[in-house]
Amino acid sequence: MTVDRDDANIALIGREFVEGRIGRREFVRLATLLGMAAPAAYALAGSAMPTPARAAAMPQGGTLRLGTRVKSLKDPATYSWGGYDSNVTRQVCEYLTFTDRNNVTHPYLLEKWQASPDLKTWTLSVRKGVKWHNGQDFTADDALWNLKRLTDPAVGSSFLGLVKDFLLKEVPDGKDAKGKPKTKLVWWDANAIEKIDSHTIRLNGRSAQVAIPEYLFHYPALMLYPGDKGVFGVGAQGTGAFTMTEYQIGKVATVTAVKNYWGGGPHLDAVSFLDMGDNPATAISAMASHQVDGLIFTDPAQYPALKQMPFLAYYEVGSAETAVLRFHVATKPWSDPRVRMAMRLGLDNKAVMEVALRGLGTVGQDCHVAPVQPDYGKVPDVKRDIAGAKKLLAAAGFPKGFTTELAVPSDIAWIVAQCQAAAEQWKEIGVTVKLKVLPGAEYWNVWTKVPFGATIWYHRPLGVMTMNLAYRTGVPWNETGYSNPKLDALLNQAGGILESAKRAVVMQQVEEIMQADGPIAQPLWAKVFTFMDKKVQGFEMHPTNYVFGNMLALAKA
Amino acid sequence: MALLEIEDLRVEYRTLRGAVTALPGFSLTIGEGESVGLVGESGCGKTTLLMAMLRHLGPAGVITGGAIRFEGRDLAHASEADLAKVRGSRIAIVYQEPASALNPTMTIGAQLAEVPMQHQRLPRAAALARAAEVLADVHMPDPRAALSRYPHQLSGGQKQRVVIAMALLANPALLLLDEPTTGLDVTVEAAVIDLIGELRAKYRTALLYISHNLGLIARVADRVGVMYAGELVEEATAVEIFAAPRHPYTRGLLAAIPRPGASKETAALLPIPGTVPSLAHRPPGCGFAPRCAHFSPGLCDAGPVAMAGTEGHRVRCLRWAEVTAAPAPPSFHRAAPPTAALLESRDLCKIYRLPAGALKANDGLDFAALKGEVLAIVGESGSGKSTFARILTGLETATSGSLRFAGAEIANRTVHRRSAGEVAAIQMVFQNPDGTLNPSHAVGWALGRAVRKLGGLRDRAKIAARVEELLALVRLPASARHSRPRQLSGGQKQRIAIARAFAGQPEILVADEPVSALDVSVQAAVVNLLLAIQAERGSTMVLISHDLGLVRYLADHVVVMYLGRVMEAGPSAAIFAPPYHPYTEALLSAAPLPDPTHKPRRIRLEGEIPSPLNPPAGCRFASRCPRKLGTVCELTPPPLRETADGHLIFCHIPLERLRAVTPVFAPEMVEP
Amino acid sequence: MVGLLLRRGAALLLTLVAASFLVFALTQFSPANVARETLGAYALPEQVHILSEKLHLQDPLVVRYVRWAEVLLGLRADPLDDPALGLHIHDPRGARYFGNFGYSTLFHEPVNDIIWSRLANTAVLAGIAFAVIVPLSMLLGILAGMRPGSRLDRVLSILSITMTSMPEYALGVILAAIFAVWLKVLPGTSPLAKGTGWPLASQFLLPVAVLALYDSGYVARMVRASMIEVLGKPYIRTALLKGLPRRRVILRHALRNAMITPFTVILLQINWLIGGVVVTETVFAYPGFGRMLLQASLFGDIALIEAATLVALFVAVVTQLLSDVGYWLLDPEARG
Amino acid sequence: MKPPFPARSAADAAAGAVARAAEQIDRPSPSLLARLPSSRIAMAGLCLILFWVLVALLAPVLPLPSPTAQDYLAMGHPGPSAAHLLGVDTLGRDTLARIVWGARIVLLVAPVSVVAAYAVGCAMGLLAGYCGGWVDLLISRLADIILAFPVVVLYVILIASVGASALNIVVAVILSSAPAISRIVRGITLGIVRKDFVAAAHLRRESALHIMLIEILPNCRGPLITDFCLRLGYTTIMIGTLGFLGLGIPPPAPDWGGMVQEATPMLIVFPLMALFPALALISLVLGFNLLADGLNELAQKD
Repeated sequence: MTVDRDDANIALIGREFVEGRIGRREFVRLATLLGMAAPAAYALAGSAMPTPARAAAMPQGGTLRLGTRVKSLKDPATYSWGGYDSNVTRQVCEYLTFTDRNNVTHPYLLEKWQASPDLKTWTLSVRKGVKWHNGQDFTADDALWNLKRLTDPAVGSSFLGLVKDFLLKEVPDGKDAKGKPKTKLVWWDANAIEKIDSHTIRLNGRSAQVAIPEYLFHYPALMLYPGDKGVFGVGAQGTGAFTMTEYQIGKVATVTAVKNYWGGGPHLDAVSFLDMGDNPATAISAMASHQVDGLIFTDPAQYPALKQMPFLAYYEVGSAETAVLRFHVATKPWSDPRVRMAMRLGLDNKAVMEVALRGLGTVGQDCHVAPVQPDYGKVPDVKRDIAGAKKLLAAAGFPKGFTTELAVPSDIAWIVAQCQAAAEQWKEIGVTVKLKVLPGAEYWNVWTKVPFGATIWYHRPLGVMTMNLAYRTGVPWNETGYSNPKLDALLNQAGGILESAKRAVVMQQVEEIMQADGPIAQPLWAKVFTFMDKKVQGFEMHPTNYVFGNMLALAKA
Repeated sequence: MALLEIEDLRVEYRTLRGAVTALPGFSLTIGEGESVGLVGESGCGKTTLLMAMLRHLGPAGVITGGAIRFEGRDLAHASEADLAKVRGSRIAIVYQEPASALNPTMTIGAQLAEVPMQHQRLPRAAALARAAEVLADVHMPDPRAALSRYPHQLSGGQKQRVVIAMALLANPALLLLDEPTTGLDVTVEAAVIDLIGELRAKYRTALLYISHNLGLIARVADRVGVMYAGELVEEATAVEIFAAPRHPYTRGLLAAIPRPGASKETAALLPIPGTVPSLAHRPPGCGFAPRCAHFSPGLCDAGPVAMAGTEGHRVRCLRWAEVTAAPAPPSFHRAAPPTAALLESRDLCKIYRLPAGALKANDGLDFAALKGEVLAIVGESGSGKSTFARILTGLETATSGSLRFAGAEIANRTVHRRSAGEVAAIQMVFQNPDGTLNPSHAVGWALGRAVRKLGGLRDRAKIAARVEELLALVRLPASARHSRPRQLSGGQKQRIAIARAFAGQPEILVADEPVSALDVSVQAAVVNLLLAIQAERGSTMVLISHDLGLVRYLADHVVVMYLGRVMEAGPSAAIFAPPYHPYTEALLSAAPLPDPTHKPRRIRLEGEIPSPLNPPAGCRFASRCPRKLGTVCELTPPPLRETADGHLIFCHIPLERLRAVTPVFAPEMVEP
Repeated sequence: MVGLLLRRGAALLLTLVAASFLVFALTQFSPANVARETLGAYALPEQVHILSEKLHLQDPLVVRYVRWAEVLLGLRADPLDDPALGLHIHDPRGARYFGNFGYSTLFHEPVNDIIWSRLANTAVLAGIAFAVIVPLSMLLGILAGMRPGSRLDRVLSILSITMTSMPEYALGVILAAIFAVWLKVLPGTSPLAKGTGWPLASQFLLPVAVLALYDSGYVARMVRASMIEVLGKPYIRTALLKGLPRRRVILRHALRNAMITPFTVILLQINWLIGGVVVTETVFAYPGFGRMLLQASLFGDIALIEAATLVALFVAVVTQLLSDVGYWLLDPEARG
Repeated sequence: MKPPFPARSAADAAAGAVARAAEQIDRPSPSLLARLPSSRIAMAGLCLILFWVLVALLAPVLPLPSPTAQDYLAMGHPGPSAAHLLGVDTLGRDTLARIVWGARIVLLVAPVSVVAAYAVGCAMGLLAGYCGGWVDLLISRLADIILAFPVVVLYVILIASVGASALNIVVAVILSSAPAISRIVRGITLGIVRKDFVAAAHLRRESALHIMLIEILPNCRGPLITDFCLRLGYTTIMIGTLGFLGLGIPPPAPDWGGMVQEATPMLIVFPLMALFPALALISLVLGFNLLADGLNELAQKD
């Protein structure tokens, strides 16, 4: 593993670290992000890379049974729920990069990467010596095939949304049946994704992009064997520690260890993923009766029951996972910033968090940048102010408050709870909020359109990533229709700043805009947590619920 | 020697609202081979008595006293095992409704064979053979084949034969017959009665008949008991009781029905006032006291009345010796004066298109009804008389032909296409008193609605006044308008129905079996009422009935129908005297008359009424006619034969030969 | 009999066509969109649009229904099963065959790959439940109905009424709490997977208990009512007054007649069980037809809902047909 | 108007008897409802129902916290306490208050939807039974098709498609129950149409509407009362089931089925949380079923 010490940016960060302006963790994160291999970065920072426990120390063999949902695994490019589907495929196929639980991104199937100083050109070096299960080498061609596929609009991967502005552009595409002009997405340049040699790829972006390594760990960005034509299934090729041997939708998926895995492990013979259904009580029963060894996802409502099972170990990690109560600013009354402010002032964020998460979270600050994210700039909490909220409402023309409807996806219990808690509090400022609970699938059909909705935002390693995805003018996932040139300008500025301390200063202004004018109320940050049987070893809670089977082992009874 | 001795039998029903005495102390003796008839109206405890004799009273019924001595056992106190030995073996029952008395999911053979298998321990094959024998005895056609049939595959008469066969299989000493012919057509009834008589001779079985039908009892019983309110009120030989009744109730019953051959001009019917008391409200003393014309306060209501009278003719009345039969009152009804035809039916046809084929319910009806007269249409079930009533009233339209009312053609117009006047002019009184009034609405509502729609009144006060008038017309108190139909007795309901029909000014009143569902004592009141109103209003009455006695009494003109066709029509007197149509002759012969001395010529029809879907091609009656000439009857429609007095007969037999028969009614009975 | 079967067959066909259209129309109320469902929440509008066009989702309802029906009947190849679309939708049975229910957007699999194993699982569950319900309810019903008003009748009647008053989900959580959590003698879920540490048979106990308890109460009341009605019939009196012992009267005369009505009811329970398994399977995570249907409905997976509905209706109508045939065999009057 | 009978004093020896036995009209036999107290089962059921009706009516005046107010301090120990007699739910809301207010919902939605289903079902049944012919064929076929659906399946498909709300539950109940009611009403109507009082109405030239609504419908009452009670119980179960499947009355409204669902994850730790609403629902359904059974028994004694 080589470290490109000439890289000006890294030198800069290294200096910052030495000068004490950034913390150790931040240094490691940034250095690896910019292409320094993690061990080197840790070495520089004077600490060791968090590696899996030594193989010799881990018990060998056994089948780990995990409770989850077993959904369709057929086309990993179109996976839509990070944990459900990709956790199975992740055991077989791997990513180019890997972001750990401390939000540090490491090379994975890449050996290293290099960004140009303007952050528009990223050179990716594919790790040598990685082989597919059939013995073929994993090469730049394989990675290229996958990246091109992920960015093909016809494939329909959500990866596209992340890199749309970086790699693609919209061009006119005739007119539709109603005579409206249509557009289509194409690569902005024929060489947007370019093969340099057998183990090197270059991404030629049209704009600066700081988070490319993080994006390469986006759950659909699994490296599939081109010969499988994008279809995943039993026996599909991969570079991972396991191969899938059993797969029944809605029931069970099993992966079995392969020999000669290029990385560490695996210690287990197999991992079974058992479908637990929608009812949270089912998973509890399954845990209680030892039908599964652990759960991949847990809801705060399951916590008390699981907590009192003595044979379970609790794992948690702070995260930037949250559910925003977001207002679509193109609709009344949300177009009035005073109303949005009043809604924020109407909430006691701590009380909402306590009710919705049973304390398994931290208080949100209505700005959608989390303290666990390194570019967080400190802002004060938004204190509940009923009188102030009422005054603002009166000024906005609602002296007696108003009645509105909040669209809530039903599939995550704590979000429904959060909305109920918030609605109860809003009563006191005279706003009656009726909940419209929709099945998740239905909610996702309207999530960018409803006037008032509750949307989950999963963990992202950087605050600026979330901001760029959700609040920048005109971006596809801008669900609130929010458009603030000042915010856009600040985000542009932040996107070009590598130093977190400096970026945090800019982000602090972003956060202040969000708190004063923003299109959301965001009362809480969820902790990501779960329970595993105590005999499960090597497990670490990942903020996106990712499970890496090669790190796990089962103690003999 | 007495076969059965019932002594002071007391039966109570224990209900949530207290115990009710059904039989306060019943005594009866039946000798070996004797035929005893018990007469009584509904609610007098006949069925309770039967069931008590076999100790099958249900969970609520209890025998609280007395004894039922039968062949040395007291059945009132016998063990279940002993009872089982008697039931079906020594005492058997023929039930009222054969259709429901047979298990619908078991073959006839299986149900019959059970009896000898149970009581004689015969093996199944032998039991089936025995069943076939008895089926032959009851004249079941093809008894072997009948064994494998299910009940629903048999006709009503055949089912009753099966029930009788089942009762006789074990050769019982006593056969109980509970209204054995109710619901059967007259000709079938006669055949069943004959059969029972025949079998009685063969099996030497004692019979206990129970019926409300005085005529039937008169025909079959040696000795007759009259029941009232759970008690035997009179007991004597049949001849004696019908000739010289002693109890006021018995007299009332006999005075309430038309004497054989009587007509409305010659004799009055006397109703018994009031209704049978309910079990819970038995009067103290004589049960009949509240309705009795000879009631003597302080005597009749003082305490229980014991049986008195003479040996062989006992009567439960304290005043039986003093009270003499009142002379029959003169009739106040008059025959209708001859007038012009109000209703004319010409070749009227009604064909129902059913999946199984075309059903000719009415086939070429030709007759007329004069203004102010009573026209009776007589026939058994399936004759099409009710279909005609439905066409006449406008509930249905005819398929072809003409029906003229006061000159206007109405055959092809339902009520909704008739004028308001025409609708009000033709009204109807229905057969079943329980269905005639809407149970959800009070009497006043029903009458008020009729007054509004038929009488054309709009003003509420006027309607109320008119409703009161109508109630008075049918001799009901004005307070009755608040009553619901379920509070009324059958006779009262029927009177409301009459009042309703007269809410407008009906010119034609269609009365479909208006009294057949009523108790005998109540029938007379309704008949009198109908006649009185009809005569006063000058309305024409179209009477539909199977009861020849009633028809003879009421009708001015009679039409006899069979399978949708007119067989015979003419003035009432002419119909009931020769020349007869062979069908009318059979009907008359079959009709039971309340006179045990009357022994009509026995004319019995073979077989069942053919299916109206597939009637004989020639004369409709050909398949059952006892006087059939030959294939001409089967293939050629009969010619019309007409006498001088307007008597029309459709028959291949020449008029002279039809005339050359003795009257079915003895001449002295025709002329009182 | 043949006529009856023909008539019923025609009615069955009509019912299936009308019901499938009804369901098709109903699912249009849902704002969920097949393309969005296929691609997930974070797909771009452009991507959704491309897929919508490929799937012809803008066509009128009737056109789509007819297309669906044509695919089902094998008159047309499944438009999704076109390699050119790049959807990786491939049905090993071919694109065009009779009984092609299309492609599930929820499971991303051909419906025929999903539905039958689920149906088999549910059939096993319902079959066992049925095998428990019939004798249990008959026993309860006959015992209670033989002597109406007796103490035994009172106790059994109250018991069966109480049983029918307990919804499956309440019963499910209560039984799971008792047997899986407190007593720990039964598994709390029934994923029918091996290697969960619980024998397969034990995984059936709780779901079957829930289905059977609720339903037995209902059927028992039917049997009781029918028994009481039949025992009040005149032909029972006839049989008793023939001198037959009561036991023989009940066995030979009452039972067969008393079974005619409940027979129909019992067979219709199969229809009920299909519905009942939705709740029970959800409670116990049983990988069956009912839970699949619930998931499909919540997701708006039209192809799967349609297939499930058709299968459920087919089972229901065939059951009705069976009950007619049974009635025909039991009741001589129906035979004419 | 002069009496139709001429005075016949000589002939009428029975005059005295007529006077004494003057038209006696029975006192009205007590109606089904009046006889209700004689059935212990029916009374037990009625008491259960009345209890819940009373609870629902008194909900606003009972000294209870708001059913949606959250007491997150109580969430750690959600069992019964002095402050919360039946404990709190997963969001710290008072279980007793939610059960009490939930009674209002279930006792509103269930009867309203059943009554609405009856309105539709009676109309369908009356039309089918009265008109016969192709109207009957059409209605009966339609009913057959809907009745062929397993009920839960129908509910799930419908509610999942149109969304969960009280109104949609009413619609679903109508859709699934009306055909069954229509079948019953049609059967009764077929029997009543042949009755003579309907013929008498025809002979007054009453309109079809009058005959259906005034002559026929009131007479369907008897057999329908039992069905109505059973259907109420069944609909209550159905509403609860929908709540349990997440398709019920939307939160935060206290829906008993939803309460059970929300509490099921806590079953192991705080079983009472699920048990209380489950018992409330069971007791109300039991009330309806007992009443139906008692009524049925009384009706059969007639």
